[in-house]
Amino acid sequence: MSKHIEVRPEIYTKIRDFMKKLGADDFIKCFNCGTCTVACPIAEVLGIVPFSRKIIRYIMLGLEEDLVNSKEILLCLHCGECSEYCPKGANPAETMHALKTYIIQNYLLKR
Amino acid sequence: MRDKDVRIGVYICHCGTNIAGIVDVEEVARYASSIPGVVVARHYTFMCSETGQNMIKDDIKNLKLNGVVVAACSPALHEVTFKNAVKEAGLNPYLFEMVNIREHCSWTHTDRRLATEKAKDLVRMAIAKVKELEPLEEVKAEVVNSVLVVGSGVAGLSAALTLARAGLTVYIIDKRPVLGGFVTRLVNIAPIGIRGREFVKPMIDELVEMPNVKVLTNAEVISVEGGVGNFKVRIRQRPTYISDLCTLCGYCEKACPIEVPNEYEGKLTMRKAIYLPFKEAYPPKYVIDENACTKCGKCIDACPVKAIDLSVKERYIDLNVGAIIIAVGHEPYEPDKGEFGYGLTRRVITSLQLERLLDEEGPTGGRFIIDGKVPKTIVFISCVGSLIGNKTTNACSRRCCSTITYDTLKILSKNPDSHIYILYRDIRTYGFEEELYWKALENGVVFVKFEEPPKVEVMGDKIMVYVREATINKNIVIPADLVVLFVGMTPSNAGEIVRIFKLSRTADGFIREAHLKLRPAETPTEGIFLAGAAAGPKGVMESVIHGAAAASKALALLLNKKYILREPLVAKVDEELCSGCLICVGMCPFNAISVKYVGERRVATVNPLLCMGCGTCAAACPSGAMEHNGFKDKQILAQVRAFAGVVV
Amino acid sequence: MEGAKLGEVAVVGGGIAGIQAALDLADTEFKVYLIERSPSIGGRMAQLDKTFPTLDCASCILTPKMAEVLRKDNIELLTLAEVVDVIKNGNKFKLTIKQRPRYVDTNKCTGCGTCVEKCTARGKLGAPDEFNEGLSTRTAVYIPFPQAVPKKAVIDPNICLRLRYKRGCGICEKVCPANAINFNDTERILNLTVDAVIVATGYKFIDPRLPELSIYGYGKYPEVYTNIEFERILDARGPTGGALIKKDGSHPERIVFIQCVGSRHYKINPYCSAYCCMASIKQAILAKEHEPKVDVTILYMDIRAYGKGFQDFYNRAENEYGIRFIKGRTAGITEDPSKKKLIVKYEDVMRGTIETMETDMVVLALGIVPNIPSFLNRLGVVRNGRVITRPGDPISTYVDGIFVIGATLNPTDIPDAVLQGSAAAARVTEHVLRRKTPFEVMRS
Amino acid sequence: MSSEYEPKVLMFTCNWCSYAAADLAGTSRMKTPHNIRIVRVMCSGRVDPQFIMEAFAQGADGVIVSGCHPGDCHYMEGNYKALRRMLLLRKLLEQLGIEPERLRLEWISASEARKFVEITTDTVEKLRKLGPLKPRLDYVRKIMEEVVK
Amino acid sequence: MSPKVRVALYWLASCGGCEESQVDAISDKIDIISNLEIVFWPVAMDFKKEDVEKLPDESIDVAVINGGVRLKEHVEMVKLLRRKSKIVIAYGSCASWGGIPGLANLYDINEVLSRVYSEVPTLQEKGVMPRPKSVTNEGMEIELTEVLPMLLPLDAVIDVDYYIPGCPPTPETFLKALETLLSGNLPPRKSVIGASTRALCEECPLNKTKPDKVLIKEIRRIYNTKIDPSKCLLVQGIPCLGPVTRGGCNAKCPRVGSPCIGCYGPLDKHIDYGAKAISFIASILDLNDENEIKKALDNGIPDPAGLVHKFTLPASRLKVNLKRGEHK
Repeated sequence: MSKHIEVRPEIYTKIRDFMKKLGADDFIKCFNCGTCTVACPIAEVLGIVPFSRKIIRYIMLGLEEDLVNSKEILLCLHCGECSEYCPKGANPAETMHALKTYIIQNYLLKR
Repeated sequence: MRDKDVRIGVYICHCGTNIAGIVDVEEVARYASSIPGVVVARHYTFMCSETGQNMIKDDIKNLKLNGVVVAACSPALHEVTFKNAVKEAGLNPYLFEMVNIREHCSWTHTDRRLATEKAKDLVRMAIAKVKELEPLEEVKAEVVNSVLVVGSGVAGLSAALTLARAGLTVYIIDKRPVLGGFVTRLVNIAPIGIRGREFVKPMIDELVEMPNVKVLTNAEVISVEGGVGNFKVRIRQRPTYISDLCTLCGYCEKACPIEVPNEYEGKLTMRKAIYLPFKEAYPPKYVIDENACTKCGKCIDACPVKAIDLSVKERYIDLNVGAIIIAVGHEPYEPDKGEFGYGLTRRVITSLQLERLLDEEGPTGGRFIIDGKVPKTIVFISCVGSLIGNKTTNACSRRCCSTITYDTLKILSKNPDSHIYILYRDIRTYGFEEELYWKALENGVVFVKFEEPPKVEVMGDKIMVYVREATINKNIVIPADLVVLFVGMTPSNAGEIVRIFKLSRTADGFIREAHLKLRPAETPTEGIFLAGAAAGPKGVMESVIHGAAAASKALALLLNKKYILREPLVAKVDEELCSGCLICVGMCPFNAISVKYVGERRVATVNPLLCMGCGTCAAACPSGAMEHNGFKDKQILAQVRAFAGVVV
Repeated sequence: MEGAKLGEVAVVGGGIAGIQAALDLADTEFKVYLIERSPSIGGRMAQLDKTFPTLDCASCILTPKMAEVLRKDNIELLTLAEVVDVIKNGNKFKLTIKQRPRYVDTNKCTGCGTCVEKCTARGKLGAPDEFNEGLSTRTAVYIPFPQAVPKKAVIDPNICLRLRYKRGCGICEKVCPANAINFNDTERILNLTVDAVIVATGYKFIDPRLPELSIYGYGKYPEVYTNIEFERILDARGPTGGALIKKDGSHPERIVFIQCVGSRHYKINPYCSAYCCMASIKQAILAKEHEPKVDVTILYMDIRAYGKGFQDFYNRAENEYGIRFIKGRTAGITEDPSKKKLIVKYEDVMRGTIETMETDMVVLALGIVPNIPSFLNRLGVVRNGRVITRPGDPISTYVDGIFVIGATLNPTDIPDAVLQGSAAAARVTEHVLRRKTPFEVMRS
Repeated sequence: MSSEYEPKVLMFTCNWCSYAAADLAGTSRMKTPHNIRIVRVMCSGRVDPQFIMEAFAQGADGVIVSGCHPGDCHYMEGNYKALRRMLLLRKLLEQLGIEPERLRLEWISASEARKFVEITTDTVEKLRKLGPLKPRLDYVRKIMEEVVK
Repeated sequence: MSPKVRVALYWLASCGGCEESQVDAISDKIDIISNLEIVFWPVAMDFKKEDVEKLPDESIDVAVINGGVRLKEHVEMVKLLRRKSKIVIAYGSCASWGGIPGLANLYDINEVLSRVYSEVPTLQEKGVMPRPKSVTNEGMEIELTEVLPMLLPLDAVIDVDYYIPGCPPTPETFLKALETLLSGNLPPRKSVIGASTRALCEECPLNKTKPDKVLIKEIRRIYNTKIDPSKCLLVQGIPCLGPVTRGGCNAKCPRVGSPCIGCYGPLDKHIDYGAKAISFIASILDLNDENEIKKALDNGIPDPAGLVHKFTLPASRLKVNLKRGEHK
């Protein structure tokens, strides 16, 4: 089982608690339906697909370095289209925004 | 053959486009009208509809028909419908033959010419048979206003309770020592959230107090004879060594030297050979496990009220009932050793064992711990035994998804900071149970869909679960402290039940209903009904409803009824021809044929109430004296000759 | 007590669940009033061509049961009748029923259909045919559908020229061989006293024109259908005579089914409607049978093939009929005016790619919610849009003698509805014979 | 044998198992050969060897008798009796010039639609190779007609 | 007394047994003999074919013909007798259904002839075949009638009025038949006379020794089985055809411990006597495993056709072995 990435649940809890303080922990409701990716105006253009759904999966699975290296967080324009279409009210736009502050605080500033 | 006064009506059904789409129904009707003896041949879009049936009834009255042929779907669907229509028009319903030109013709052929040719042949064969049919009168049979319910799970109890409340005599039996069935091992019954045994307790309490209810535990049916309205059932009751004097003091249990895994607790703990299955079990007495008990007799001495007698033998009970309800439930799938790591470590358990761990009365007293430690990361794998695993029924077990989400909420209420992952094929929380799925999500449960079943590797006290998370194109591994295999439902020794009650099974191995939508609570055998998970995976509440539905069918058959009318398609002896060679007597498994004397001539005679109508004796009868009503030699030979194109 | 009626029961709603309950009650010697709002019993199932998972034709299951309702002399059928109020007194129930005028004498009418042929209010003057979900129009005097029970004509006062202007036309009266037409028929109020009431009023579709659902373009693009409309297209008795054709008559090369439209949505309807995965699979198979070359895709979130024989049906759809199942959801449907095709953009979640599919037809698997009659609210058994029943017995409400079955309770498929029908009959027998509430469980 | 020769096959099915399997093959829309005509009897035990003799004499190219699997018979033992009769009948038929492949006895349970399709298709294939029975029957009839003239 | 009954008797592919039984039956019945006027009886007296041809049509009251139709000459004679007689009776199993000679239909006629004329070990000159025309040493031209490709029962050639079953019919059967014929009210044409309408078991003294379930574990051969003559043979595994054969012989054979071989032939309801016999014998073989059944059948019934069609092959539904003749 060579390239299996280990899932780190504590990362998921850490990020979730952080986002909860920012009032943006709706993303846990996401059941991976993919509407946000299609609703996002820039995902297809930039060819970085799937968009916010992928980030939420990274958080849920606690894949830290994938999160840190993902450029989606920085490219997101926070237009809110994805939250508009999300059938679960998981509010992916808020999540991306809150996640940007989390990444900046915990990783970029430290580097 | 009564050719001169034969007046036959032939009716071809379009069945919308199901038949007319492939078979040229006008051509078949035209051909039928060309056959001598046919006075009218029609075709219509839905013969089974009210208009279609009226067409037949009007023709019978106006054209004085004495024979009807309907070419439509399978007799399994609407033979009864058309027979009733013929009967209502005043014609004997047994002067009717149904031709299957849908399932056996239009649905299975594509070539329009050949399918029409076949339909014409089948219609010709049916017309030839109808010409030889004779009017028959239904057999009036005494009916016994009592019902045997096999299985005392939720479905059995629900059916028994409804029947008993309506005043029928009810015998309810179970192969296990106590009533309640599988559900007694569950800790939370959605949506109420009470224990399984607490759910069935009021049902059992009410049942056992009723004078018209008899309960038999450790009992299995070994043979069934007779037919609807009058079944003779032989039941073997394995010895219950402990009498009703038992006061549940438990001294015997302390004295017993034998320890075996306790399957009620999912084999997580041990129990003695003499034990009490669970709290408030009925009958309220200890039970001896025959396979484990070495008959050392220590318990006899320990028992203060001398309630134990190890010399009790098994006994046989013969019952006479009017109807039988099969509610034998299901068996949870038992994974093999090594299947997803099961049996290799105490950290891989089945959903059954999870139920016991969550039960305050369970082995861990409700604290959700494994080997003394609270499992931090828990991975659920669903569809084990249903869609994935070594042996699968290749059918969804319907309840696992709702139960998984319900159990995660219970775990989180005990250990709020556990991390729970659910690996699933499809989350099938159908209907209002979708809210369970949403609640689980909102409590931080992570759902991962797999296409290839996950792999499980035991590494010390960590269980590594490898799965491909295709939605982000990554292979992930979850280092779990506990893996729970959500096992599906498999048929509970359906093979045995099917053999004894002469039933059959569907592709998934469960017992086959008469028709999934027309008659879902009945089996093809008249008088034998079906309820609960025996027919296929079902939830507790769905079993309650299925039990009540089966009861409703039994009520319709027996409530306030003194006799019922049984199909006259039984064997009959032509005493003028019978030479008394008695070959037929040896043929009948139902002992329906006996000997009688006409003057000093010994002849065979058939008891129409016992005869099940298989016709084996008629085929064996060397002189042709034994005839099978509705399938007489001349009737079948007419079909064979018509098959070869002989228009008669 | 042989033959003596055990009691009288009202079954509200003439769909498959109500019919099964009525039949079982009649078998157990009850006097049954089967009360149906529309001109004929049969409910939604009457509009179906085939049923899953056995692909039996719906009428082959339903019509004989409807015919048997007529045959049972202890079932009295009240059509065009709506239960306005139910009042409990002692262990009986007083029902007030408003029966709309049929304007046709049911004893005389033979259902020959001559009036329908001659009626002037047709086409633009006609009304959308409920049986075909409005895909075709019907005349003012009409017979709901070929296998209707009772197979009698009924006149729609909204578009009948005579009824609207009190004079003129009246052609149907002239041509009717049985002179069954009666223009001065009036609304009647009936009062019934029964021992028990079984409510089986079925479900309502979520309105596909809701603003949140506008992304699917229903109503805007002609080739976007709801699944019941698509079923009508597939049905030989439907507007296209069973031909799988678009509104412009051409044959579709590709069809896309979109699941969970108006279901599992936090704003519109958070619940799953249970029937639509299997209904779409069935319709996909039927489409393939009508046009083997058509390319069919189903966009789903989870395929809920939970019942007996469902998984096998799902496997056969995928492996034998070549229907493509893609886990993914669209954010909206747009039209490519040049090629007159619809564009469905969705993410194929399992491959993580955005796909844009050109399709000829889109079928929306529309969500359903229970259709709860107002009198249940007054009986206090309804809370936020759902009927509350006893925890141990899902079809018995807390009011003894009132039972609720079928989609009125929760989204159910046909086999479960039939079972609940029989179960309700058993509950009524219990209730009447023992006057004891069933399942004294947890009266919390 | 010539390709356009279409064998005629008579099939006796028992009401509980094989007839239901044929139904299931229909509901599952499985394609079966057009040559089969089914006569429904309550049990395979009802099939009298005289029916089969009559079928061959009338020009049937093949006869299939199908019932429930041993042990599953709705009437306990009907299928065992069918087994015994067919085994003895096949020995007699062989002496009368009817190839054993023309008479088949098969166990098909209610859910074995695929087996029903395989057996019927295989039978028709085999009978195509064996060729029609009719010419031999016509030859005998021709002899008898000449004698009577 | 009414004028004498004019009787013609003839024999075809016969063994003479029928004549024996006829003589046994009426030799001491003076009242019957005095009533008969025999106009044609070649086996007993020197009657010639011309004697019959001279007679006016239908002048013979009864023609009693026994034996199966084997030769071309038989065909001519029986057509002639039919023309000349009011009633034609098929006397004995051979005339009624082809009898034992009918078993030749299992083989191609050339195989039969070559077996008879070249393979039989006691032949001096092998291969000398019968020739339709030949000249004797004395130079006299003689003709030999041709052998038919298959043996036929009488009713396949001419219209037969009544059948008297048996090989040979017992004297009692013949007398009972005569009594019926002379009784004035004739039974319906084509019916079997002189015998019972039910199976042999009814008359058989051993029938009452049957247990209530007639089931056997194996089929045994009479020649190597020690049977208890006081008990029903079938129950001891011997394939006795009593249950499927017409009664009337007062169970001559089973009475002496020999199984019925079916010489009184089929009952009215049978359409194929052999298939019906197969059915009942196989049905009572109480074995359920396919191989066990096969073994029991192979040991017990090596030659099914010989057992169940000993007398009835030419009248059975298939009549011949379809694989013989040019049409292999």
